[in-house]
Parts: sequence; C-alpha cells; structure tokens
Amino acid sequence: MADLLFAAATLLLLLAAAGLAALWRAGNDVDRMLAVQLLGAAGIAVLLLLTPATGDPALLDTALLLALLAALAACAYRAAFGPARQKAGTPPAVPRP
Amino acid sequence: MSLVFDAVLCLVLLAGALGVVTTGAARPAVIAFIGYGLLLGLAWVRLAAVDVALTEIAIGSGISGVVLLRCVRALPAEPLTPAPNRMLKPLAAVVSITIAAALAAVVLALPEPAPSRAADVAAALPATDLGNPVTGVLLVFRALDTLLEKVVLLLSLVGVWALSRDPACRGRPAPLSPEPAPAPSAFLARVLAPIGVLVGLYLLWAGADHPGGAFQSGAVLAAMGLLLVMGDQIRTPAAESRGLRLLLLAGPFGFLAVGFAGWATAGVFLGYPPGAEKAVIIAVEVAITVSIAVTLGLIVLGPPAGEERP
Amino acid sequence: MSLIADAFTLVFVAAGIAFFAAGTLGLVRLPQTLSRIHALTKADNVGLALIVLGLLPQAANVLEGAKMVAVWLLAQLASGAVAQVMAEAVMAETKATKDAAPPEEGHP
Amino acid sequence: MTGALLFGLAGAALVGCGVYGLLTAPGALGRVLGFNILGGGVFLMFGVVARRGAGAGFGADPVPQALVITGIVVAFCATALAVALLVRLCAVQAEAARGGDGDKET
Repeated sequence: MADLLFAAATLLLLLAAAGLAALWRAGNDVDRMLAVQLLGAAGIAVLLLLTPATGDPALLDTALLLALLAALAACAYRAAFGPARQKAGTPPAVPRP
Repeated sequence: MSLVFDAVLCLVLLAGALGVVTTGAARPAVIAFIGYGLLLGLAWVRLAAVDVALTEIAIGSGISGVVLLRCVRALPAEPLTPAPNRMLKPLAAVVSITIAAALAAVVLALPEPAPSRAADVAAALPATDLGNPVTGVLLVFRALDTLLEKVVLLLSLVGVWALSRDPACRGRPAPLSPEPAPAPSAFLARVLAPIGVLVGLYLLWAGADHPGGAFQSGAVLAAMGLLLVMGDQIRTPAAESRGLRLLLLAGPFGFLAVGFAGWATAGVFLGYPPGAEKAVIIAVEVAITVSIAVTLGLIVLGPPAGEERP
Repeated sequence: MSLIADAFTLVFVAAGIAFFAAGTLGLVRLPQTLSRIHALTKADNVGLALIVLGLLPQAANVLEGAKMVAVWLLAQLASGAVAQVMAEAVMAETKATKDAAPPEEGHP
Repeated sequence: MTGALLFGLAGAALVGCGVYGLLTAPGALGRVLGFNILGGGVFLMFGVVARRGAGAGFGADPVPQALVITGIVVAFCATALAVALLVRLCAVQAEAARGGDGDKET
C-alpha cells in the first residue's frame, strides 16, 4: 500500500512539474504565480499521501501550513503589483481620468 | 518506490533552482524562488525533519516571498548594469560545477557509521519533560544559540529601521500596497487570518511534544499579521509605540533574565530551575514566539516612514 | 476489511489524480489567463477532495481524519479566494496597459 | 539511507546553482536569490547529516536540525536586511537621477 501511495505522490509531482514547465515558458507573470499555486496544491496532496505512506502524523501539520500560506504569496503579488503601481523613479501618481 | 519519489523531487528541486538563477528578469526569478522554497519544504519532510520543513515553508517560502515581491516593486524596470563579459557565464559555470562536484564527493565520502548526538539527546531529554527533541535542543541543550539568534533578529530589525528617512525612527512603515485592498484580499484577511492565528498557536502548543515550536508559530503569526495588513484590516504599527517595543524586547530579554536566574537556581548560565523546567521553558517559548512574530512582521514591513503630518 | 479500505483508497486517489491531470492539462492548453485560473481552481479542488476522501480510511484515528478534512477545507477556501485575487490582478494589469499605454508596463 | 544520499547530491548541486547565480546575476536582487539558494543547499547537506545520524528512536539527529532552523531564520534576517538596503539604494538613485527634488517615500 505504501508503495502505491508513493507512486501516486510521484505522479502528482510529475504532473505539477509538467504544468509548471509549460506555463513558465508560455505565460506572463500572473501565469507563473498560477504555476506556483498549482505546485502548492500538488504539494498539499503529496503531503497528505505521504502521511499514511510514512506513518508520520506530523506531516499533516505541514500540509495544514501549506494550505494556510498558499494565499499569502498571491495576496503579496496583488499588493505589490496593483494598477497604481509606481516605478521607483516616477513621480507620485496622478489620478486617472 | 520511495526512492523514485525522492529522485523526482530532487530533480524538480534542481530545475526550480536553475529556473531562479537563469531567469534574467527580477519578477519571474522571485516567483520561481517561492516555488523553490515550497519544494525544499517537501525535501525536508523526506529527510524526516518535519520541524525544519515547517520553518522552511513558513519563512523560506511564505514570508521571504512577501519581502522579495515587495523589493521587485521598488526596483527600476531595467537594471542599469553593463552587459556582462561574454566569458563570464562559461567561467561561472565551470567554477560552480567544480564546487558542486567537490561537495558531492564529500557527501559520498561521509563516514560510516554516521556520527550522531541522537543518543545523547534521547538520554538527556526526559530531564526536560519535553517530547520533541528539536525543541529540547533549541531551548535547553543549545539555548545559547537560540538566545543569540533572538539578538540577531533584533539587530536586523534595528538595521532595517536605521534605513528610515526619519533619524528618530518614528511613524509607521509604509503600507504593503499603495492602494486600498481589493475585496478578495480583504475577505482572505478577515476569514483566513483568524484560522491562521489558531494554527500558529496550535503549533506553539504542539511544539513541546510534536514537531512545531516557537519559530514555526512565530512565523505563522507574522504571516497572518501581514495578511491582515495586505487586506487593510489593521494598520501598520507605529514604531515609537511603547507596547510594540515591549513586545519586541520581551523574548530576548525574558530569555536573558531566565538565563541569569539560572545561576541562582541551577548554578549555571541558562540553566532552568530544577523541578519547574517545563513551566519555565514554556514561559520562555511563549515570550520568544511573541517577539519572533512581531520582529519578523516588522522586518518585512520595512523602515518607518517618519512622523505623520496631520 | 482492510482490503476493502485499501481498494476504496486506491480508487479515490486515482480519481483525484485524474482530476489533477485534467487541471494541469487545462492550465497548459487553455488560451487565456482567466480561463486557466478557472481550470486550476476547479479541477484541483475536486482532485484534492477526492484524495482526502480516499485517504480517510487510512487515518490512524478520528483526529487525524478531522485534520485531513480541515486541510481540504482550508485549501478550498484559500484557492477560491486566490482565484479571485489573481483574476483581479489580471484585470488590473490589462486595464493599466490599455488606458495608460505605457510600454514599460510590459515586462520581459 | 540511499534516499538521504540523493538529497545530499541535490544539496551539492544546489550550492553549485547558488554560486552560478551569485556570479552571473545581472542585478543585486538576483545575487540575493543566488545566495539564498546556496544557503538552501548547505542546509540540505546538514539535513542529510542529520538523517544519517538517525537513532535512539528519532527519525533524524535533532542537533543538526536545530542548527538548520536557527540558520533559516538568520538567513531570512540577512535577506530582509539586504533587500531593505537595496530598496533604499534604488530610492536614493532615483532621487539623484531626478536632481534631488523628490521627497517621495518608496
């Protein structure tokens, strides 16, 4: 059983890597953030699969943390690159018409 | 089968690291770094170091990501560096491959049987009443390291604050976003942050006997604070506030006070009073968790912007 | 009994992986960022739900099972909100490039 | 045990990647990232030492693990300080380019 769970986790990791590679070359930066989200979701699933496979219940805490912090990067991206984005050298924003 | 999983994980991890260093632009490199931190967390899980995995996911991927994305915003669109020498990349590749090969040889030549302090820790752990050996090492056997690390955290905050335009370091750090938070971010802050605080406190509570502890808990609490700031639910705190400075100093100075008290109670610096070890350790852990959370959050927020003009 | 539980786990985990594969395929094949967000969020949530459901019989005790469900709920909440956040970012960036026409907004 | 060996080799390769990034990165932020990857590789090699030292009922030797946790936090401090310096430097350069008339906070 543990071997099968490991196989499933490997498959998930490969899927995430494939998606990551494809999006990385094709997309813009929002797509790359999406790819990281995909990796996060796959990471949660992998950790859940590894919990019974290794018999260590503490892995669930890691999955919990991953699920919790998945949103942080997206929010930080949005906060850093909003529409009123300022370049370091430009004067303060003028309200758009 | 687990070996196949490890091999795939290692390859993806390496691909991620290569993605970070070979991507020219700043923004994709930082995004790749966030993914790399996540994969490193998985690698730590496979090395049976769940405490480290929790720290890596919370700090190495989560909070570092916020800092780095913020830095990308402040950078000019195209860096003003001259075109590098054409020989640079091949030369750098040769140097790095040589270093990696030497280190790989060292890894292959590690002594067998491996030296280990696990037995010593296992022998001494019952005296501390703790169940988690890593917490035991951090707070008892190598307490001096942890104490000094608290000081490093504090010093790095002092360094960040020293970059303020206000010589007296007053006022609030600039908000993370120049505009009001969009509705989804505000929703996340309102709903996810309370759950996250709960998870942070759980990690602190579980840290005595299971993976978790002050660092992981402090990092999660700091991340939730940042989420609240990004969702416009709380303002960034004013640097001159006495309460804030008390929270910053509670951990290092509380730990130091316990350390000096150790001379009186246990006859040695950083000794814990016999019979009350666990209570004192947990008190120290709570104090340093609070300080770690506040310090990490403030380091991310950056230098205070000077006194507000009404 | 344990054979039935194992079979249940395998079937549901396989189904979950199939959904993950569909989500990844959508992520790769769909032409626009907004539709890619849609594919990612929908498929991955179902995939994770199936995997959690499949692993529930493997949980050592009730608390562990509850924690698995909590992880799923949290991931559900986060991914739903993250989809909104990212969609907002897409809208904001296209708007900014449209009405101010700054070529510097497009990054390499 | 061989799994640990794999991660050890990966750690060595990560150090190589980090050095490469440190040498070739076009901007200061790239060098900070390269340094972090280098650090990650070194920590991973520590993790392998910990894993090999498993015993006495622990999955890995707790002493190197504790050192790595401390190291991750200190590495973060250094990164954040470097980033703060970089942000301030960019602001100063931008002001100088404008002739020092701006008083804008970044």
